[in-house]
Amino acid sequence: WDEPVVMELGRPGGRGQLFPAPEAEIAEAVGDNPVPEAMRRKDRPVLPEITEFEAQRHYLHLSQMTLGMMGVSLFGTCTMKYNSKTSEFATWRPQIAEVHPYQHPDTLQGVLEIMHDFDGILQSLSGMDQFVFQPGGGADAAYTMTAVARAYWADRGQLGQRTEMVTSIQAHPCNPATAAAAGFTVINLPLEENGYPSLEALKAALSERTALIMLNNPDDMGIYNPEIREWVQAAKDVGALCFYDHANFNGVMGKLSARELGFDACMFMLHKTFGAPKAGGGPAVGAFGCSAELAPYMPAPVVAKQGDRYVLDEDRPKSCGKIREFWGNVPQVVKAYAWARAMGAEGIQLASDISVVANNYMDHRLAKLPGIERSNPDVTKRRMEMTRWSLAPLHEETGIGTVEIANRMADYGIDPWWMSHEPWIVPQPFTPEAGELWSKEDIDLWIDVLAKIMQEARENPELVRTAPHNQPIAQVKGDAFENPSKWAMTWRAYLRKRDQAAAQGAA
Amino acid sequence: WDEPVVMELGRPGGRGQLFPAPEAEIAEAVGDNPVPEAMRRKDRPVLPEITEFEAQRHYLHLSQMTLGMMGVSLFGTCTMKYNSKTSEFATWRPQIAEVHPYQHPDTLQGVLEIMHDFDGILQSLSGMDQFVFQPGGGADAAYTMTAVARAYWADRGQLGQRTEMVTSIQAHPCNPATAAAAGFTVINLPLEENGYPSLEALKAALSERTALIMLNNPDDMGIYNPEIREWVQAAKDVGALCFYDHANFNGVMGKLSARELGFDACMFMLHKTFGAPKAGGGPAVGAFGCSAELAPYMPAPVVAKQGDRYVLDEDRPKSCGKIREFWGNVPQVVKAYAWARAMGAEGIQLASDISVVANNYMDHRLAKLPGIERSNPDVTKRRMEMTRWSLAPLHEETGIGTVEIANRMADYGIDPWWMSHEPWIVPQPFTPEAGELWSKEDIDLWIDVLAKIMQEARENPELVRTAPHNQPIAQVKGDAFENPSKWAMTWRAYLRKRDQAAAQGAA
Amino acid sequence: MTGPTRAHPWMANSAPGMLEAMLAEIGAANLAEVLEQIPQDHFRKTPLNLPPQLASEMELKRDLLGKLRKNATCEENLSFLGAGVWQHHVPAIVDEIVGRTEFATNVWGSYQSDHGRNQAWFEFSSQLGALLNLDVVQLPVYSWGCAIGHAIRMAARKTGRNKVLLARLSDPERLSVIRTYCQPQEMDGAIEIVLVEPDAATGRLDLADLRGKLGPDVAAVYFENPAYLGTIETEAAQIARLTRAAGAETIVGVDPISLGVMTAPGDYGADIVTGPVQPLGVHMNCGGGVGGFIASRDEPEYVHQYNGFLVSVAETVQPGQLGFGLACPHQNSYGQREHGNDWTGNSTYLWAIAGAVYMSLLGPDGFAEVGRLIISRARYAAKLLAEVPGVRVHWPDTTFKEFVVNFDETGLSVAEINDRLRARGIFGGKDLSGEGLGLGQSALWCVTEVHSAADLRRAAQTLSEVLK
Amino acid sequence: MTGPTRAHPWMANSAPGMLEAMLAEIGAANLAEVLEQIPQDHFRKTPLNLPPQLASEMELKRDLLGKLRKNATCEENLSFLGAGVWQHHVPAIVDEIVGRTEFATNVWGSYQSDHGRNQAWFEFSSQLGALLNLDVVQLPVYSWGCAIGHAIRMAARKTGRNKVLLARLSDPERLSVIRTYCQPQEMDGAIEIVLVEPDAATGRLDLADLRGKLGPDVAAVYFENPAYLGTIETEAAQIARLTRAAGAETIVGVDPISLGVMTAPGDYGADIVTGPVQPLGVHMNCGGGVGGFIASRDEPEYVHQYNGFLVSVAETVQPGQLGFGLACPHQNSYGQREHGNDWTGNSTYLWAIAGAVYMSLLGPDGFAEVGRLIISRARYAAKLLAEVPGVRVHWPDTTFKEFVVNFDETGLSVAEINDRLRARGIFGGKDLSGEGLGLGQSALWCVTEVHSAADLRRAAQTLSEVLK
Repeated sequence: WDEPVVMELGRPGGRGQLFPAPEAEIAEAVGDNPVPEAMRRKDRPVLPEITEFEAQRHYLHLSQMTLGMMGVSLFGTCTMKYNSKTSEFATWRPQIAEVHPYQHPDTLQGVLEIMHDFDGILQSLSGMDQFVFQPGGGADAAYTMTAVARAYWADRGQLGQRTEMVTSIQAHPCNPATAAAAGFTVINLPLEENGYPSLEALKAALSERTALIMLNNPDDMGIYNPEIREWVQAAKDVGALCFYDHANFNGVMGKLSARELGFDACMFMLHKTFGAPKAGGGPAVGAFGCSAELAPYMPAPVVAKQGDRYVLDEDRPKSCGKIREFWGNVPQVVKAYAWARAMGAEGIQLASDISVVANNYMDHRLAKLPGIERSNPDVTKRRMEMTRWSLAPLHEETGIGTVEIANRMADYGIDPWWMSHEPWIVPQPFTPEAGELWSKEDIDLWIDVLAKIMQEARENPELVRTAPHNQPIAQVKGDAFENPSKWAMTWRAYLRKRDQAAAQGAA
Repeated sequence: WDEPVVMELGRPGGRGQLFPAPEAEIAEAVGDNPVPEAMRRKDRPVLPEITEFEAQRHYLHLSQMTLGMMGVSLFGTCTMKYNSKTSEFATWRPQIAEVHPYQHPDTLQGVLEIMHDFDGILQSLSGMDQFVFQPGGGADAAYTMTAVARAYWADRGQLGQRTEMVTSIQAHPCNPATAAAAGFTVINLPLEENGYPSLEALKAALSERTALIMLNNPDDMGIYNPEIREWVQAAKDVGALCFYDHANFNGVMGKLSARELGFDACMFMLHKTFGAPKAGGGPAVGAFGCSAELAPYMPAPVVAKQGDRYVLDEDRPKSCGKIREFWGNVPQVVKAYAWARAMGAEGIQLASDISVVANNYMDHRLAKLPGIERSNPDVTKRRMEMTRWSLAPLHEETGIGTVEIANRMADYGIDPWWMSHEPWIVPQPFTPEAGELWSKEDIDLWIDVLAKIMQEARENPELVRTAPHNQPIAQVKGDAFENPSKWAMTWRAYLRKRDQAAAQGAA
Repeated sequence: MTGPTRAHPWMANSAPGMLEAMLAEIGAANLAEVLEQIPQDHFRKTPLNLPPQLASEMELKRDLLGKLRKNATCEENLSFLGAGVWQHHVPAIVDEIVGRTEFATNVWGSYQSDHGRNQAWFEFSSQLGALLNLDVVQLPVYSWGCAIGHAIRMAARKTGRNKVLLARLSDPERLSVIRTYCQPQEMDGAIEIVLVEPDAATGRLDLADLRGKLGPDVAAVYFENPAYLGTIETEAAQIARLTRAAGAETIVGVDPISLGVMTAPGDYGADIVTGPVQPLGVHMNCGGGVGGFIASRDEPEYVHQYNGFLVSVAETVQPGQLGFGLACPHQNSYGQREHGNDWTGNSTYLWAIAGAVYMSLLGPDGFAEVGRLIISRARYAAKLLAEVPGVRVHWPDTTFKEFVVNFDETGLSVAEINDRLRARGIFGGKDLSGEGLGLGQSALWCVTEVHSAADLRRAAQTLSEVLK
Repeated sequence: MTGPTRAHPWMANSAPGMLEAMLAEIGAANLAEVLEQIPQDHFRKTPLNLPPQLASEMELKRDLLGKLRKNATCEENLSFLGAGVWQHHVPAIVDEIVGRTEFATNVWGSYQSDHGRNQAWFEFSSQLGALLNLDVVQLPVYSWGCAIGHAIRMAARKTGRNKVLLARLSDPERLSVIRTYCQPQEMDGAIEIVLVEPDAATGRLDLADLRGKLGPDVAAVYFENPAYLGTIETEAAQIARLTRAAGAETIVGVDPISLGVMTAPGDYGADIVTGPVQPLGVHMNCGGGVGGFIASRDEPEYVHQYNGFLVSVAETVQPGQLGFGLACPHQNSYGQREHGNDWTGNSTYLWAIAGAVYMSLLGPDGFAEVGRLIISRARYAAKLLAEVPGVRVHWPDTTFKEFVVNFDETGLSVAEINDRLRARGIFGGKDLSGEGLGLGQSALWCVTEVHSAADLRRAAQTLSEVLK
């Protein structure tokens, strides 16, 4: 489809949606236009004027111009899962969709039961004592941790003193960023050759100023920090709180317990690990769980059971306050609950086994491709559920790097891969993750395509450099994105700048 | 997508759907396999073994490889309409989807009310006294007419005598075909130069053997038979029943009343005129309506209102019997009801106006294209809501005809057009119909594409002959379709014949 | 004429001025000029009398949902209704796919532009063929009854004979449809229907009676397996042998959801096979989920008798690529009008896509599991109900998912009992007492995979309560 | 380790033998070898204690629907709840599009492979910009409260000041979120929150109090229009002038569904605008439908303060073709970790698509109609309720869709009254009595386009009945 921007469609007076005029009795009672004169809109907003069908056709075209989940996506660090339509359809029912969070709890027993039961499931998986689903994503759950830490230290009168958060340079950016936004000073630990920071560096960073540490494990390289117990102990020794960012839960779910390892709190990404669709960037849920000691500081409300009845416990005087309005993206919680029920304990453990074995199968095949190399080559042990690779040798040989190859993969129906979070410690990185969803055939296809493109890079680098060639559009030029006279976040800005440029060109 | 046949996907033991084992109490009570030994299946059916995701991905690919309603389709004789998702979603509710037709009427008051109200709407539009929705499509409604005619004549003791059905050679094939299947002898009247059979020919064909006549008006040429009242009168004069095939209702809806014109019965295609989706060939509904005199012979049950209550009237001793199980494709009836309510009387009339004017606008522009000519060129009056055209001049000039151009249109995102029902009275026919859905811009685009392809036919006929070029597959070769050693209606037949051919090739 | 003051969302050219612009372009002063073909006295005199327009989607939705809310569903209630429409589990993916606008649309294109749909149709036939062990499957017709009607007419055309034998214990709903297709006898080409008596002990066909009626004028024997009253026809192979010996065609009706555990009809001598499509992933839809398939062996004398659409795989002009199209398109009524085989038209092809997705999800193991689950639960239900005082179950040991429950000894009618059950959230089985089958106050109960053991215990418990 | 005996439908490699095959290929004898990185004493000791597996979709669906059925809905009941989540009409096309698996999926691709989604996002910003009369709109953040929090922090970064003025009559839910973003004061970079008193007669901001608090340390003034209690801020332009004069930023919160009839905030001097996304075609979803937008003028000093994703149109290497991508991607936390603007992550971008479809369906006339309908119905409701003996409505003449209903004279608490209404199928307004706003036994009622005149009469009638 060569699809115009919606603002270009339509005709004067075209309508996609009508509303009735107020009933006669209403018009009579309140007049024709009750908006105060001072605040009445005079201009007509410049919106498209199209039929219902034209809106449908336009957005169906756009949907078909989105590769989403139609090919093979081994998008590392995000654990591509099957997004069950069973639970999707359940949450489209009016029993969720047309429910207001301020309804009386008597009218919400179904959804409260599900949230309560799912809380129990996460408690078992993590060893924590209470979960809350208010955070709107993984980053928001990290932010929740920082808010809880503030409330915890404030309650102890040490908020002015506990000002530092310690993490690894390789932790997800949301951990240092949310801590900084919450007002903490961030200390990033560098990596050693074994792929993780040294215990000595940690101990040097910890002090009576440390409010909390925020860690993930395994990391995005697929490396597991075997000293994690000692890390937690070291933090506890200075009184700091320990937060486990369970973004990479897939490789260890059912195998580890955050609480048994000593952590005070953790978070799960329900839109990732628990099979709720991420929808290209949310609505998502970062489920935040913590020990009974920290629970009083959580955002309110939490779901509780009183006898046979489920209630929302709002009376939490030590709470850090709200992270976000209401109780979270409830439909996503229902989908995560459904995922956990469909998988069961045995399925969750099996999924973890499959994820790790499948990644090692990938490693095994990828290792045979000349031109790529594994990150942290000194770590020779088998990796966890994903591995970071580098295209540095191919890039040196051909000038073709990870961006070009990702673009070219789409031409084969393979979704572009994940490269790496910032900073790019590994040059020309890519990070595949097979998870439990994809078949061995899918994985083999993915590797075959990569091998083919690497061959293209050697034989016809221009073909790869100018990719994609059979996607809806050609390669996007990036120069506008940092240029205030060219960037345009709305159609009105685009038209204005285009006209300005034309006028300047004419002048 | 280069999508394999589903039978080629999967792996041994792959599962897309699990069912629980019978509960222990059940196994204990009835044993492990209650199927009688003589009837137990021994082989394992050769079905795909794939995951739920793989089934989803496969069929999503197939959906994306179907142009359906994504472009511009002016498919004549079928009146492409907007298929409202509002009513679609309403019928996916369990209040329709999970309802059994044998439920007690007390539990069906909602759907019965809708059917009753919609019956009233059709009564007003046609002047008939009762409608029934059992027929599964327009052809089935025609068949219903023949069954009703049989019951009517049987009730009068004349069934052995009233053996003939008279229609026009230009009527939809379903009319003669269903009459023949019902055991009537079909008399087809030829067309005169004015585009319809002569009244004299009709009168010559009518006799005391005539059970019924079956007519549409306007026809697919866009020609309205101005003698229709006289036709009906002539049929009545010999006692025959008159059936109005309202397939082409769009041009006259709100303007004509079948009953006022004298017809005894008519049918509406709800999947066409009334905005229910046809879904590439049903489920559809041919709503059959008739006068009070014929109503006792209709298939049972009909929906009736008794006081405040809606009931199914099954006690109809003169009924022709069932045309089909149950009461029809109920969700489609609900969608048609929704269409009629959303349009209202004023909207229905306006839609008809727009349909006729838009077709005349098309005619106006098409007439300027050299290489095509209007059917029945002697009929110079403005056509109704569609017009049949002929590509004969272009075909003579370039060898490119209607099939080739239809194939090529798909390359421009235009759905292949409708050519003509059999027999092709007009050479190289095509029959566009604009209806009320499509915008003037859509119509202009359609004509522009046609003009462009006609130019291609002159400049590069091979390009058109070998089209399509950007559809999911290349032109299908038709030789297998009449060849028993090559046709294959199942994958097992395909494999068998392929192996046989290979064996023969080797021998 | 003046155009509307407010455009309608479903009509692009209802925007102000569009109609006038087109009229101007074609040189017509007004609409009347454009309608010049219609004589003045043809225009309707009675004004339209329709309920008020609900052009606002919000109002339309409210009207629809408000009305539909008056229905009670088999989802909230515990239903044991079957007999032609059955409550089976519908996988969500089936709903997703058949709901895709690309499929649920009006448009009908070419073999190339509709390739995906054609492939899905071919996959329906291919997978159903694998369940049936038959090579030819047509796209579904309107219903099972219609499929039987066409199949009998196929047999009559093929054999040149005009009599068909059916079971007396047939579904009156399907039988009425079959009569419509075959009779009345006065008509040209009518087919006589002769009923074969049941074996009283088993409910199955009485083979002696069948033998006696199988003469040289018989075009076909039609029987169902499982039959209307749920009974499994264990003598199917013998019936087919007898039929073939008489030069007639064996037509079988099967429930496709049984074919993971029951012998494929292609393996016991069926020539033509029919059955309902609804169990394969289609909601009951208040009866609007029905469709009927027809299948046969791959021999030209069968293939040339089909009335509808046969989707065949075919090569394309690109070597190695497979496409799909219609085989023998000229033998149907589109091609030959009154000389075609019966007739065809829009049918229930969306349900072929549903069936394709459904069968691909289940696979061989899924069909084995669901078949075993259904028959086990149904037998268990029969057992529990038979234990309720006053309740008897006919032929309890040879049924699949349906079975006959007799209440004669309770002194109550089926209607009364079902009223009482309904008040407790249970829809009892279909009332058979008015069907002239000689079964007294009996009901046809249907149990499927959706009924848990707890549901069945609840049903039996409730039944004993309402019978007290 | 042995593999499973039955494959799970969501794990392709759970098919029998697949795990073993991969282990063999990589030369590992068992799973333990593959997990060699994890020290033995790290493995969990507590066994998992989860409810039983429901691997069968049929059982899973039954569990979900059985639980959800215990909820009562605003569709069957007549609800007047609002306050951050409102019951508006959601067009079916919006549901269709956001439900498309291509959009409702995990996958995140490139600008080219996700072109359709990027365009839809750009169209969200473009259309919202047209409603706001502003040139820059960011993809939505988690909620309106979060949007306000980020907007205040933008203003603080831009001005280098650390105080913000807010209305005392603020939504406690949003205010709590804002406090989380700005405070506590002990933290580095904290922003002090100062509340501005209301004008008692109108519920609007007291401009005198505002003037008094607007000092050189104020980064921003934030006010809503309409505000928490439904009041329309007619002095918006004056507030913006005062704020600008003090060198501070004017941040406004608007309800986008009001913008067909209410002045665009870009036209009365707003520098940064926030608002909820939920009214634009998102179901209430038990509160899970929220999202918050942030918009501003197109000046680099604003653009460079955004925390999230700014989708910009861009050229592609093919002349004349437009694509889309992220502007200023390096200023957020993905690019700069703790040095980025606040943080970003997964948010509520699916609702941007919902909003794009919604706005394209309504167009200018639809927004005008729906705005007029809402305010008319809400005013009528206020009038009817005020006529009920003992009931009073605060500031009845200056509200949009919400208004404060006071029950002090009835002698009953809001909770008691709402209990009685609920027993009759009506969800009364949100109880304000515990919010410390000095409004006594008051409730915040919300009336939108979904409430017909008959609904409103029913509500007033029922209220007078339950107060008797």
